[in-house]
Amino acid sequence: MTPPRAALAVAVILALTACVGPSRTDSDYESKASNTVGAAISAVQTARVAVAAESKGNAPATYLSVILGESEETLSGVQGQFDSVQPPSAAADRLRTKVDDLLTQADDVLSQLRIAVRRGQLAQLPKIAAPLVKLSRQMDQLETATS
Amino acid sequence: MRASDIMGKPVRCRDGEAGRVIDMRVDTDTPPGAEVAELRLAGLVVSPRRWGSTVGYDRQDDRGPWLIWWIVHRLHRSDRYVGWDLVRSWADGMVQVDAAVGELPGVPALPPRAT
Amino acid sequence: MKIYRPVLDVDLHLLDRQVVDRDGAMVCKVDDLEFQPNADGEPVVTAILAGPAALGPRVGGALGRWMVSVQERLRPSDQDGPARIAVALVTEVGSDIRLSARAVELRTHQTEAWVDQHVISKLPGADHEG
Amino acid sequence: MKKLLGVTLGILTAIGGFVDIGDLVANALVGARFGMALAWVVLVGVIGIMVYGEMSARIAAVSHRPTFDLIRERLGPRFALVNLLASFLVNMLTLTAEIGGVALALELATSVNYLLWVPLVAFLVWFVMWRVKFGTMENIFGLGGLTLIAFAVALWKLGPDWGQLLHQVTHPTVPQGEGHPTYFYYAIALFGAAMTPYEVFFLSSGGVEEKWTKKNLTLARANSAIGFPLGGLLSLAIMGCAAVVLLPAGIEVDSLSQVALPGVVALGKLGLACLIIGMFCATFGAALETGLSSGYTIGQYFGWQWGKYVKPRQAARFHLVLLASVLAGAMLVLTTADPIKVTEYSLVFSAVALPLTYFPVLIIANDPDYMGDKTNSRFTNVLGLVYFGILSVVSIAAIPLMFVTKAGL
Repeated sequence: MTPPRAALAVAVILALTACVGPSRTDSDYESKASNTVGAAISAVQTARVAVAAESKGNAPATYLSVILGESEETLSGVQGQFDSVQPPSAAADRLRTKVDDLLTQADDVLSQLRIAVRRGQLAQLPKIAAPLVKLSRQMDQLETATS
Repeated sequence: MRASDIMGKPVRCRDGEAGRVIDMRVDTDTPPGAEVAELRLAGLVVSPRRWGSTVGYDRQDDRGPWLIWWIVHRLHRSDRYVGWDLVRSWADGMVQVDAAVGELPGVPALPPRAT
Repeated sequence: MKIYRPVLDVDLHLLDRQVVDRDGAMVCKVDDLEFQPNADGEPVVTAILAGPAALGPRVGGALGRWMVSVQERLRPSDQDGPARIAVALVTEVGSDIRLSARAVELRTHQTEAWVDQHVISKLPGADHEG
Repeated sequence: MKKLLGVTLGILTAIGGFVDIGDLVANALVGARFGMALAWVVLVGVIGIMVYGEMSARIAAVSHRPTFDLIRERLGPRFALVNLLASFLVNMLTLTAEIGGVALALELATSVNYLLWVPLVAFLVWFVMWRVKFGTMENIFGLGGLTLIAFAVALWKLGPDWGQLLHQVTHPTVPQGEGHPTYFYYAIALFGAAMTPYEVFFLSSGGVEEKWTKKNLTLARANSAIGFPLGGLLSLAIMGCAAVVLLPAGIEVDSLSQVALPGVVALGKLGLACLIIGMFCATFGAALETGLSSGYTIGQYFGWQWGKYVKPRQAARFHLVLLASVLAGAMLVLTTADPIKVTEYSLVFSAVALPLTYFPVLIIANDPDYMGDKTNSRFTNVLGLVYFGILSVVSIAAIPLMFVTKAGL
């Protein structure tokens, strides 16, 4: 019964190799963009829901700092992965700038949130998080456009 | 001699291979004169197939799950029993039997466990 | 010796069964069996063989050979081949195989004793009932 | 009265013990991606673990022989060794995931990075296996895991459209944007979470540890017959919470903090406290069970003295394996491999290894040599055989699906 062992090896490889590989065609690049934006949306929304819960006095600071820190990591992680992909055409270049622009803005907001929480300035959070509403809407549009 | 010297070894009859040894049957009675029982080698269970023998369904009466029992039985329906008295040698990883494949009887069913 | 059956099939009823000592402590598995001719020259089970040196050949392949060679390397120089448990010590052949001896008296206990002596006994609370 | 207490205690521990890092992650992840469209898998899985859990418990109670002991008798030393290697690796992967889970739970409570908790967690896991009595161990963490009921409370407090949720359960559809391969890949992960092999190793060895006899059979049956379904409901509650809060928000679960998020939204600080305690106990309990299982499987293959019912010095090799496994698990977590990813893989490989564990159980449960008059009823055999079919299909499909879906991407 070698399968389980072979499979285990495979899994390790899968786990180590990043899921975003090279891309040859525009459509391929687009689907990668769409995946990236999808992951980014998840991170942004996580932050929004967490902050909303806090503003109802529902979430302790320790928990917030963990979940916001993780969202930030996720976001910068997927952005880094996406940027490492070689855009195949001029159209792809434009898409790349669009995605990067959105992700950078969102990443910036998440960082501010994380900093504020760890400084204990919980009252500020809703104000800092405000731009996320617009950003996540734009991301949604971009995702639907690319998928 | 170890069990592993016989188990799994090919069985060569006068007219060719009868399969491999999938089990060794021992008598457990106390021989006249002796005061303790001895596990005396009585014969070999020989099969062209190995799969399913350790499951034990091939020599047992009807036992569930019926489907598995049925499959194992079909796999092992051509199993043969070789009385130890017929074994000429078990040298160099091969059991030589003093009989033709056709003469070998089927495997006697295992008597159930007494409690 | 309680056996409950007029005949046994070695692979079904003996090989790979758990061997248990007179107090119910686990001793080893029946890794192999030793046959020797009796007065009438018929092969009779004379001992249970245990340990890598007995299991290795049955596992076969590179792994099996490795097991045997490891045992060869680690065994005390005065011992050869696998550990033997004389069939005379067997009191019952059931869903496990019971001995009249105690586990610690048998050669099969060597590795256990070594690990206990060099690792486990050094840790605090090793005598504490789990 | 005392007996009644025993039953309740057993059931409660069964509920708490049912959920581990695998169930936490898989159910939340699936709920956030597919809503309740995979709830049926939990049902199938729970029935499966009930059927085979009952068999292995009965085998342990009647023949006093745990599962792996018999795997070698029925598969022979060679195949059983391959089985041992596979089972041990999968179990190691699960142990790693559980240790990571405990550390993550502590991070949620303290916001101290989980990696810093790993050494302490590893030590505690080892210490409990080394020192704490089997029964005590079972009860403490089983009962602690019960606080996960907060998920059920949270779902109720969120006041979802129950009719619509139920409709998703009864009329499962693959949501758009998700392919069928992904759907079935996660179905397999969920199934693996419900039927993880270590549960059987642990259940049967535990029966021997606690010196079960035929008398305990009714008790054992009651525990699994009531405890496992309730544990399944708990899993569904986790899935439901994710389906109600995370799915609409477009959140994909990739951390334990997100698993807890719906609880926080619905129940606030108190809810979070319960969830963290629950997650801690559930994963810690499972870390113990997988840790012990690694010792059980190896010890039972080679016929060593194993178990916590004797002094560690009398089961030296067994305790050496426990020590080594926990160390190895901790090391693996410290490689900073994402515990959530490790969990997902551990689930898929559990699914692959399922038949290796469950086939021998089915055979032995029918063998009068071991079971006397307590062999499987025809009903159990039909169920057992049907499930063996399912297990085999799942096992074969798991790896190809992992490739096709790039592990659920």
